[in-house]
Amino acid sequence: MTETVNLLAVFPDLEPASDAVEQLRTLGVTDDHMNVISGVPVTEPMLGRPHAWTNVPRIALGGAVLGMSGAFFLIFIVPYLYPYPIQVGPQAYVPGPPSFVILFEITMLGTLLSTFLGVWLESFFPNYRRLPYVPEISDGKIVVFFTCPEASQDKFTKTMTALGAEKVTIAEARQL
Amino acid sequence: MSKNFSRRDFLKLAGVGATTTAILTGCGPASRYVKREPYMQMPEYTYNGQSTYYATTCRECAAGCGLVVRTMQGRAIKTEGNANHPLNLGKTCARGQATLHGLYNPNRVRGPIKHTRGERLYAFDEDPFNGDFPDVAANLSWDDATQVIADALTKYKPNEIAFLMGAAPDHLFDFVTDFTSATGLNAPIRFGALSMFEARATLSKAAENLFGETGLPFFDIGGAEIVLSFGANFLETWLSPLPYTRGFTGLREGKTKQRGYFVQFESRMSQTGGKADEWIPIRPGTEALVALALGRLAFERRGGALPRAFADVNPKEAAEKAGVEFETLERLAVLFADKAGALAIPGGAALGQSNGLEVAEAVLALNAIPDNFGKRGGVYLSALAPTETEYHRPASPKEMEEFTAKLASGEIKALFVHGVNPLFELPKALNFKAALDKVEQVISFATFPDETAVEADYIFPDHHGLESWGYQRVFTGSAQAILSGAQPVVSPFYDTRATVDLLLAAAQLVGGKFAGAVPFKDEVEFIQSKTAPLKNEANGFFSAVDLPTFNASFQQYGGWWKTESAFGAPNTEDVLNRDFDGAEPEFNGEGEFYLVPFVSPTLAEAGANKPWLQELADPTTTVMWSTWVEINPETAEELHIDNEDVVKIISEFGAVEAAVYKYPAIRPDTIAMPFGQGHTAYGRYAEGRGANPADLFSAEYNQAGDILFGGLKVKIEKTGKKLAIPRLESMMGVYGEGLGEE
Amino acid sequence: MIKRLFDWLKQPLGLIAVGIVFLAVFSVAVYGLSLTQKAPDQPIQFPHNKHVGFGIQCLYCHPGASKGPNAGLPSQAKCWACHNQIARTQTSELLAPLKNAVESGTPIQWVPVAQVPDFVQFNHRAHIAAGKNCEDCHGDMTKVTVAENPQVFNMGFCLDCHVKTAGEDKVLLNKLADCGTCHY
Amino acid sequence: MAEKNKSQAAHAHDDQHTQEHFREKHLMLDPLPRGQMNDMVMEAMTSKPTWKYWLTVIILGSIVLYGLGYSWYRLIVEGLGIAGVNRPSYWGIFLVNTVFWIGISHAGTFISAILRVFKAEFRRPFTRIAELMTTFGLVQAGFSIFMHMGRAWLSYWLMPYPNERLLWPNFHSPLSWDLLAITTYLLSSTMYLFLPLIPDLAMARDKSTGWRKTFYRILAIGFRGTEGEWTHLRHAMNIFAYAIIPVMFSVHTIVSWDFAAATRPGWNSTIYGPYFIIGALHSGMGAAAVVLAVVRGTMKNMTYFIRGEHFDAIGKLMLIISMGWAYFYFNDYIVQWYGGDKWTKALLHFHEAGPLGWMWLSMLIVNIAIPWAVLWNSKWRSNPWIISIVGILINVGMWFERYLIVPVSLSINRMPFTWRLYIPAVEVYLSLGTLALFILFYVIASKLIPFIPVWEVQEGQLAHKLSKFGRETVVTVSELE
Amino acid sequence: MATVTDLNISEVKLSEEYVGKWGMFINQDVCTGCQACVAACSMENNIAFVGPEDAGYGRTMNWIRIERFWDGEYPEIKMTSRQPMMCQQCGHAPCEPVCPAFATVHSQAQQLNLQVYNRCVGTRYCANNCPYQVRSFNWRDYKRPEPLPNQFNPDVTVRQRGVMEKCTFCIQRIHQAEDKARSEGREVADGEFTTACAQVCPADAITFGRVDNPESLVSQLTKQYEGLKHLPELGTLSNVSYFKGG
Repeated sequence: MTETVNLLAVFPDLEPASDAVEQLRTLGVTDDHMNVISGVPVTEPMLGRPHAWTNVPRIALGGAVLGMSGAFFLIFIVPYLYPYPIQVGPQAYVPGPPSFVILFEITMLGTLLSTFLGVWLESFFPNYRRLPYVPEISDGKIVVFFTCPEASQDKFTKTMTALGAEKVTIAEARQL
Repeated sequence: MSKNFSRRDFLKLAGVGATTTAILTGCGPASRYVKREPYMQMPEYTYNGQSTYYATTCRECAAGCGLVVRTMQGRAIKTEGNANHPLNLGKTCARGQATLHGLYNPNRVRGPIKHTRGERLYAFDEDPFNGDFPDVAANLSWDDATQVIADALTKYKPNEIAFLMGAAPDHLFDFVTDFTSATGLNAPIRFGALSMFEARATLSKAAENLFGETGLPFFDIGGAEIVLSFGANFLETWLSPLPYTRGFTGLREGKTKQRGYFVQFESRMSQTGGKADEWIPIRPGTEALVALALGRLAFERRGGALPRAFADVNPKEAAEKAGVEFETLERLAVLFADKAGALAIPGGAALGQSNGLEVAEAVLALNAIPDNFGKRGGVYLSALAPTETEYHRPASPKEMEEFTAKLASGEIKALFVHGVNPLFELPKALNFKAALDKVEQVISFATFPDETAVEADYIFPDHHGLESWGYQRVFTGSAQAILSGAQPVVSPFYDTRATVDLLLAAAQLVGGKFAGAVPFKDEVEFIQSKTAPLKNEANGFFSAVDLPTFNASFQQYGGWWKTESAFGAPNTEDVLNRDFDGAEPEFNGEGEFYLVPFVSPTLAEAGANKPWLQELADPTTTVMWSTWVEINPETAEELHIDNEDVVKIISEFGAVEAAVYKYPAIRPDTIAMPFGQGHTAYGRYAEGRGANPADLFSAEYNQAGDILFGGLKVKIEKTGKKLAIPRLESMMGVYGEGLGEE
Repeated sequence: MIKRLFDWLKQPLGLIAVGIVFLAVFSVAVYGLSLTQKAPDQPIQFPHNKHVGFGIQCLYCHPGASKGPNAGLPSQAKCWACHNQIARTQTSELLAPLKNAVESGTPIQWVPVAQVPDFVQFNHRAHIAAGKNCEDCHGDMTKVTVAENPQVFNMGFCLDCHVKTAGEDKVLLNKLADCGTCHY
Repeated sequence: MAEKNKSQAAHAHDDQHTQEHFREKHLMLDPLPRGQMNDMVMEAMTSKPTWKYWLTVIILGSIVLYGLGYSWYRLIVEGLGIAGVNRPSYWGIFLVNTVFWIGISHAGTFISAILRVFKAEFRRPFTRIAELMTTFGLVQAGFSIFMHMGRAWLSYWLMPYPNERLLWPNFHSPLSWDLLAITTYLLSSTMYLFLPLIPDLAMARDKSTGWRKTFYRILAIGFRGTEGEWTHLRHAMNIFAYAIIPVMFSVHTIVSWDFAAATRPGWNSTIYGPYFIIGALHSGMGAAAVVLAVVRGTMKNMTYFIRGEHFDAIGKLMLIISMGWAYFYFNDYIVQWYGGDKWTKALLHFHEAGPLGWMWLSMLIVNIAIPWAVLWNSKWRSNPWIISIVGILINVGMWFERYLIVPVSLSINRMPFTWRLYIPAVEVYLSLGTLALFILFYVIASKLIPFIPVWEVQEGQLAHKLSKFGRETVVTVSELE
Repeated sequence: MATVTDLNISEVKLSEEYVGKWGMFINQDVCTGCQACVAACSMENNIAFVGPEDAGYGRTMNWIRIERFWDGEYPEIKMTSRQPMMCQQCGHAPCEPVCPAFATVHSQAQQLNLQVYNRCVGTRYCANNCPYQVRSFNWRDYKRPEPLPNQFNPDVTVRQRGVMEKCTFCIQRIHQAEDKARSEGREVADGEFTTACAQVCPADAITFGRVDNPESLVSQLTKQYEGLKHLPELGTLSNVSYFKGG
């Protein structure tokens, strides 16, 4: 095991950043060991990065299923939970059309809630630990964050600067 | 939501900060706990939570209906009709239902009070629905009260003492009659505004003139096939509304196998008129003419010699004068002549005119055409009550005027007032107030702080009707002779005392001839002494082996009555053998409008202090809580008057203000006003509400001594004010008002 | 000024002070709440266990239970009928209120223990007629002195028993579980 | 040659002119460095409040305290008697306000979800402002519902949860659907407001100091902008954008069913669902225009972000929606009228010629005539003053429409004996209270929440380019997602 | 424990099949509009009076009202038959399904339309949806100053502000009669008890009884007079029949 170091290269624009990603890969940094932090959503193809995996849609689907089963509970089970039938007007104990309304609303509630929750789960939010970050990201800079052997830190710094990095520093965990 | 009001009051008191606390405690058990007081000595027939029912008599009006009152743990919960009672057969009217709001009225006289005339008897504010308006507390003991009465009896000469009593022919009246006749005091005088508006004197005088015997006619509507009513408001307050309503049901349900036909002649559609198949708005004052014309036409239809009574009338002219199509009269005459069960009834404002007696006679005479006297569906003489030998009517207004004059002259030094509120019920024109000021000592036995009590020196409150013993003679309405019995259904709520007991105690205190005149231990003994002879009478509703059993049964059944009919058949020989001149009455006043005052069917003369009666919608106008004046919409348009405009109604004798109700079923030359509101005292729900049309009356009388309340012409003046009259009906839905032009 | 106060509050001592104040307010509130949940005291510490122990039937003192909606509290005349003959009544301090009440003719102000909210129309008679025993709802009175309610009389408690009573009888279930059976 | 040069120069000049023109007109073609935009937004948010700001807060706050606080307290303690509701108008302004605020809230979702789905680029700078409208409006709607209840303190009974009473809410009732739908909508619109807000909160965190730093650090929940975070966020926003549209439609449809499912004349109409939705958008777009104009006029640096083109776009939508509303209204009207049921006819007559006929007439004028007369002109459309006046008028008109639907229609029923007018009482204060609270929320939020989604604007600016097709310079947009 | 699974779920009765239990026949031809029923109902059921302002503003609490309209123009004018309106105890009541709290439900045992006061949260949807407009709402805590509360019927809940109420067909009397009959081991006889309004009606315009028993007086009268229901086109299957008369 060689000692590694985390570096941050701050780029002013998208092109140099994508070049840097390219360059890093040739320098032997695998995709697992880099990350791009940006203030606007730059997609993976723009940077030539592999597709990032997200479970948000799956979690949403799960939520939908949960919501739907909750709705089924309210529609089909609850009327039978009464020890006696409560009749209202001419309607059956399990009314048809109103059931669809309940089904829809609670399914949607489940979906949306779980989507939201999915973002939190997937991104480990809320997260108030110290993390490598530079505030310039908010001003539109694109930061390529990568891990390299400690030994070749200088080489990497130079390469990055050559590609247009405004600043290359050791990624310091800091209070956001 | 609770029998106790703690939680609710708590919430009301709570300020912003306290709300949370209140809600929290409101949820907690502590707020639910009320201290429970068990009976100290549980009556053996009662169980907690179980109702006990007592039979008694309704005292809301003088009719004498039997009640069964549901009580629970000493509280009266609900009045129901006494199903055995032949007069009302288990039914009551709205006032009978609301009698509990009298019993538990927030403003009652709570005990014997010595009082300065004119002083308030309870606190009052403009808004009777908020705040607490306590009654004046009792400031005398009953011993003091007895002494006061004893002093009055000894201090004044017998002819200086007078008793003024309510219209009901009850045990108290008997007692006072016995008492006064034995001691030489002035005989008691009975009066009630209802008997004034019924023109009872006129009706009985007419019966006397026609049939040669005194008595109150009874009209068997239920057996008739066609009924012509000349202003008789028999479904409202007239004489005995419950039996007449029952009769009306009989007419409608066709006990004669055919739905009876009902025609009402009156200038303003009353509640009764509203049920008529035909409502004919004749000009006020032409009732006699119309009756005679109908008589002539009907006789002509039947054929035979025209009797003297109908000979002089010209039907065409009569129709024209009355403002009716002649064809209508002809048609009705045919109907009247052809039906076997035809019946004509006089009543209402028609009798309160200067020719009122002739109206009554002419209409009664119409009944000679089908000759229904003493027959089913016809005219009877009312059954006399079991202890009665002769019909004894309440004082007519004329007699009241004489009585007032006696007071005013200072002849009467001590006046005892019970069961009547003359300051409200008598027309202002009689000036009873001024007369009362001349009386040295006025003692009121009022249960409620009414106007007369306010002008009294002493108030020795009698029990409420549901707290007291007694009996009442039923004067009309039933075929059977009835003595309706009353007993307390609850123990007195306040420190009140039965007037009979008080008078007995005073008599004992004075001793001498007074004590000897009424040798009774208490009220109950007096009552039983009066009812005891009935035990031996035949055909009683119940029989008893001994007197205690009889007395118990009397209480249990709510009175005593015979099982067979005691209706009198009038002597009808001379009915048609008389002259009618058919003259029109004279109207008092310069105004352009005839005034039709009528008794509010829901409030009557003494209902105004009962909140639920106030909130009942008037049967014709659906107005609640106020007085209104009815004007034909077209007239109103001509005068540029709209609904809820306050107008001043001016007669030669007074003026009142009331808001306008555009009433589509009234003659354009007539306005109408209900009687029942316009109190200046009488509790928080009555005071300062509406106006009293009796203030407009003139102190003039017809031949029978009834005041000419139907013979007024009045002016109306706009005041420019507006006053909302609460009504149940929708102005939009019923009159299309506010829906935009069609 | 305010800033200094805040600064002081931020240091440990300040935090402790805040904590103490908070705890105090909270416990006062809880105590106040608990007060509202407590029934007032009975005028007489009536020993149900003794009376039942003597073999007195529930219905002797509360006869209304078999007759109508309320079981009722015995009149003091009823108490006195027996106690009059018991010598200790005259001397016992615990029974002084009874003696006073009878002598002065003022009713004893009992505090009802078992009660349902006033929007519930409860009828004892129907329950006795259906074969329920007093202790089914009121607990075993041989074990208590001053009556306590062993149950919270909430809707679940009532309804549970109603449903069990109805069993398989659907007509009866309809009747017993109908809202209008108790609420009107 | 010289001529050619000249023409080229002219051309170049033209080009420059065109570019200038485009820059001036379109925010997307007028890019500024991200940092500068950040600073502009931060300045708008963090600049020291002026006395005018405080005055506004105090005035609004006191209206809220009196209107919502004191009046609501009275309503609860004294009962609904102090309001103007009666028989037969059992529902009054409370329900009018509920429908109105739910309607307002629809514009937010419409702008940020539907326009996002359809990639309408003009939406970018004001999605946030619109979404806030959804959440703030729904809060007022919720308040109005609880005010309206006779025993609001028992409203938790309407939530499905197991309890000792063995009772659940009645799912047959449109009101319980309503409750579910509004809850769903409120939750999801709040989440949908929050998701795109996270990057901006992170920006604010990086740009602020002091208590704000703490505040935004907590709110930004540790967002940095890594590829993963962006991916999750993008996916979630995408799901939301699609899923919230049917939710939004369902909410107002269900609100309309509160009326349409009833047996009352005039209410019992099948068109009510879409008619309510278009009505909601009508008032919502109007309100959005007003809010945009106010934000542009009162906050710093907003003239850069919000331009005539945005008002123009909103104006176009308003015009279309106004036409749609007119179509649906007429559809509802003619079918009711043609049916000829006497009660319905009475109701229509009452609407038109009754005591509130002026309301009906002005509703038609401000909802149809004025938008049609004004909004066809793109110059007028682009003027914030004109469009916000039209927006206010439309909102008044739509409020009238709901007023006609709720208490006025309730005045007429099948029992003419009970017909009665409704005269609002304490509701007026409560309504003003909700309005003031709505504005107050905005006023406070303007100091706490970045109103412009800077990252979205930057994303848009990156995607927009001027391209030449032959001789013409046109705007092209590249799809980044 | 019997659960609803044992019951036939699709037990909703079709309109042709529906037979109520308790019902009324109202003979408008004899109704004189005297308001005795209103007073009796108010006394029996602890109904609050509201005072002139609220009463004039359509907030009266009475469970029964008597409607009258006008027919024609003066002088050919007539009052239409008085029309007592109270809860029609619909078999298929429009008010029931719209309550979100199950505060108004259909009693299976009594075939009545129940209003459960303590469950009511006061949305007033039921009252809107009642085509007969017979529900009244407690707009305030209407005051009944001492000692008027002494008159309260202990068998009927006193309602709080914010609660809907309506005619119950005097369900407390139904329960009392059924309880009594059960204790005597028999069925409730026709005419054994009646509602407060029918009991008091001086004109006998209101008849109450079992409509599912063809022998009962109410069924007989309904048949004899060919009693009609109000707004039958709405399919409410009301249990009150009217005879208008002429």
